[in-house]
Amino acid sequence: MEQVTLNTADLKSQEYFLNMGPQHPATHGVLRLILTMDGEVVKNIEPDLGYIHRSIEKQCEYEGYKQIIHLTDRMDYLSAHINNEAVALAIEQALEIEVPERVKYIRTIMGELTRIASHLLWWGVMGMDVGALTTFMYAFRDREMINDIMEETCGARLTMSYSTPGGVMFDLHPNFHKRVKEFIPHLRSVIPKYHELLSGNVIFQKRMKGVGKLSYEDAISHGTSGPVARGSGVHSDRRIIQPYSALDKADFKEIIYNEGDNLARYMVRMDEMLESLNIIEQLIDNIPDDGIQAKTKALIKLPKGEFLQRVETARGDLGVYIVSDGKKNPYRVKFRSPGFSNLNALIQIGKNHLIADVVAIMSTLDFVVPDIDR
Amino acid sequence: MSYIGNILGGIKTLLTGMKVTGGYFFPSIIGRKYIITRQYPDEPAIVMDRFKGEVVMWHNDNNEHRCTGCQACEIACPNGTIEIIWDRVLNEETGKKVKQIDKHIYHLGMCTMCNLCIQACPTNAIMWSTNFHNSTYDRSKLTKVLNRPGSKLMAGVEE
Amino acid sequence: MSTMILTQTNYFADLIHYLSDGLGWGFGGQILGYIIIALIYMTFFAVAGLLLVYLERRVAGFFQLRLGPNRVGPWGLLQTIADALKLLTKELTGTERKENLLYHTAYFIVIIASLLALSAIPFSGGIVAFDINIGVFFISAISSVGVLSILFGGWGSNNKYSLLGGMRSGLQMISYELSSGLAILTIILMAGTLSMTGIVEQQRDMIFLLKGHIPALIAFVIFVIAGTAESNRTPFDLPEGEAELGAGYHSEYSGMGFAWFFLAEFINMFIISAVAVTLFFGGWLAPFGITDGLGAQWAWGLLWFFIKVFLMIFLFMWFRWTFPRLRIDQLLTLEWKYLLPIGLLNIVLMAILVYFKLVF
Amino acid sequence: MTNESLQEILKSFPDLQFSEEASQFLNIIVPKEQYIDVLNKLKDEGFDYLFSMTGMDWGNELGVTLHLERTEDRFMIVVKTMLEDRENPELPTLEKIWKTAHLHEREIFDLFGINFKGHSVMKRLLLSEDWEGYPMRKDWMDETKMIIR
Repeated sequence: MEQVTLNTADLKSQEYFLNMGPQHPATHGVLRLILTMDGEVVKNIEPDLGYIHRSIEKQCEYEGYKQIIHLTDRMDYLSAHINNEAVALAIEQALEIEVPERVKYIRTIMGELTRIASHLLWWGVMGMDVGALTTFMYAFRDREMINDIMEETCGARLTMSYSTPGGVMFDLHPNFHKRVKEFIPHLRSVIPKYHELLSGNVIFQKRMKGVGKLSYEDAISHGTSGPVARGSGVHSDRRIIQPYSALDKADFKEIIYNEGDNLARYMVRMDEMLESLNIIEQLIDNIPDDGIQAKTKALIKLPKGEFLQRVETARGDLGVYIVSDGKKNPYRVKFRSPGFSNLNALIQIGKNHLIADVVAIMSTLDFVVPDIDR
Repeated sequence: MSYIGNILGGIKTLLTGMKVTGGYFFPSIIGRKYIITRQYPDEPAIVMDRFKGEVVMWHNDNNEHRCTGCQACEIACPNGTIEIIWDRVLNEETGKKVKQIDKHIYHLGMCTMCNLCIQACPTNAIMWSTNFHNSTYDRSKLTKVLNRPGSKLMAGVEE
Repeated sequence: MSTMILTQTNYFADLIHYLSDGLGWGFGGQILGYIIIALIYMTFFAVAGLLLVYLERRVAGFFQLRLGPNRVGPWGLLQTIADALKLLTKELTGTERKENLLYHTAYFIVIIASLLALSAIPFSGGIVAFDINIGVFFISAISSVGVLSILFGGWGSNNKYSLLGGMRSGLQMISYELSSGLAILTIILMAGTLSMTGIVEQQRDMIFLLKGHIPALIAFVIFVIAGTAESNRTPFDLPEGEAELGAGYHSEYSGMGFAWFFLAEFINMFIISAVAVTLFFGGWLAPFGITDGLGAQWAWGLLWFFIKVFLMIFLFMWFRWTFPRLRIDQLLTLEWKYLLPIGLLNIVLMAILVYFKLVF
Repeated sequence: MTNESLQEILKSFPDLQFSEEASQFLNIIVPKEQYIDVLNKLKDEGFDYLFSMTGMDWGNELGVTLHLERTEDRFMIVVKTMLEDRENPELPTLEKIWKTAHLHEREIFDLFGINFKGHSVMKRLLLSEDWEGYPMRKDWMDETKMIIR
């Protein structure tokens, strides 16, 4: 009888393509990743963008300066207010307007609230991505309080369009102080619970620790910013480097973790929420009362030149780069979005990880797809 | 020993997590303590008074509005949401031809609620309504005419 | 250990006996009896499945600060029936190039496997359709047949996500079947019988969880972990792995095809809980015998059994709505580096205890 | 680092034009032949953070504007390069110098049609493969897709 032997070299294993997205629960929107897979291991990642590309930069070339602001709401919709603020600051910088102190305070407080809301949503979705479904609802409960604050003052929950060149749209609602002061102790009391529920969990720790390492050099080379860069030990907080609005009035520290893995990025965001609360707490009682609008012309024309304003959104370093030729429309507007550069890092750190890890890494990089596509 | 320590430590963290969810579950099921659901059609939705639902034009009891047809809102609008059809009508008292709106058309489907039109309006003719029941089966229903049929400009607004 | 002779009545056997001999319908009566029992079980399958789906959603609601379904019927009880009706009337869609035979047999296998396992579970004294002397062995054997359906579905769908889900499931089943088997064996060592009814009867004075000292406790923990894994629930829901694989092996099923998988998943959870209750908590027996003297023992048995099963199910739900999911390699690490060695050690420990008659 | 010291360092490239007019930062206009050499030199000088890479259409020329930053002291400069050839604009890739250029260059290729030689995946990123034209150019016009008031 013939002896049949199985030679493992004859067994063919084949790499295959896995199309992750545009409709996939883990891509949080319409991001498409073309994964080259070997079994469950991801060998290569190629992002394919543009499913929600609205060409905001091109649209801006046909809009007046005041009208740009409402488009930036729709970029990174989770830090809508900070985006608005960035454009407003860029225009103010170009026009050399000094805005009232009250406006600065309001913008900073609103910006920090937005950051907390964004991080809360991220935390909820982070839990979902690693399979803990309950985190989502807990985070949403707390985020709802911020949304209510926003709705009461700005008239909208998410796309606020609150900042205008030279000021803000409305004055603070009379309930604003009360609600913010209710919110601060509430969040302080629930964040330890969140740590107990998710951060301390042995499964979560094992899923996060040492996964998706981004070294200090790579973090810089990939142009990452925000919590992603700070998780790799890069000092990159624009709020510290170049305080804008009323951030120089508050005393806070930059959250830095040096590990560069998923857990570091996770902890940066968790700690940042508390730090943002600190900022709000310091500013909320000292809001001066000197008007909410600097004098601006009805039709804003920027002087000829180039203006760059960088702010720290919840996702990182947003750069608004306006090239003006002196007309009422900008000649060119570039939004350097943090998500776009952070996505670049995923291409490298996602390689040679299991598909479940890639999902977790994507989650800690915290993508908002409209921010990447613009 | 760290092997057993790992196991026990792990189980402890799992139980801590269960304590948190359980701490929400039992008060919720017994006293509905932490329930955050608002059962919307039964309980009214909380809408803040500044909520930007849709743009409306204010009319008084005599079916008069404050819109002079200056088109400031139309110019201020970033995406062509507002169109004003106007005409010059002879004012019988003064004998001058006066701009008068025929239709103030508002495409709710295109509106991004940016507030620029309301900020631009010199006569406070348009304002926000907090109505949010805007869904329809037909997009054309979202195109609204803001001035009521037969309405006139309120006296004294021109000055 | 003394072997107990089962003198208890079996109501299902009595029914068949009555129909064939009592009424004199002979073989026809026997067949009729079987059909009636089958119908009872299928109704139970559907009702319990729907009820568990409702319960899961409701419990999840309260865990997540929500109310859960509360609109259709009193307290939303009819919600899942409405959902089932919707799924029944839905168009069956699927991939074009599916492996037809495998794709369509998959959900039959899953129902058959669950129904067969259900038949060997004693719900109360004398209420068990298939009371064999190797009941535990039968259930653990049959419930691992269920994995075939997931593999078939995953492969037959011709979808990479389904395939990944199916393969994960195979891996998971094969691994955790060992641990749950070892945990069951530990108890069998104490009971000295493989019969489900026999195991329950052994616990009349004290349930095994308390009777067996530490080894029984460890066996229980292992069984719960392995059971969660076998019923594909969080933290072991890798075959579905919503965030990773979309819906995993049932991505390409729609309408009733999906509904069978979904129901079977909950029935499997019921089976695992029922086995756990039988092995560790004394099955249908009343705790401390508080209802022993009363009449209609079978009804009291049913009540106690379902209360205990519900508590077990609630524990599984609590796990699901608290824990994050494991990664596939961690799943295997947990099994082969932790559960299996501990399980083996545990069974040796139990054998020593039993040999020296240290269990009372 | 200051603008003057940087100009001193870049003495070896005589064709560079420096200007500080109408901008917060030092603008360096680099001829496209020296593009890669100058940027390599800047990277060696500690400009390790490529903040953004902006495609520009100056009417007659296409161009790329780079915002570079030193993480060490947060000193920022702007590097510009112009390409007269609108039909077939080409630049060497910066992928090897700053990894972040990978996606930025793909975006610029997609929207401005500047081809980066040596780039690993020079494909359209945002638009579909069969898209014609480069929509961010000033002369791109599409009657059906653009409504200009």
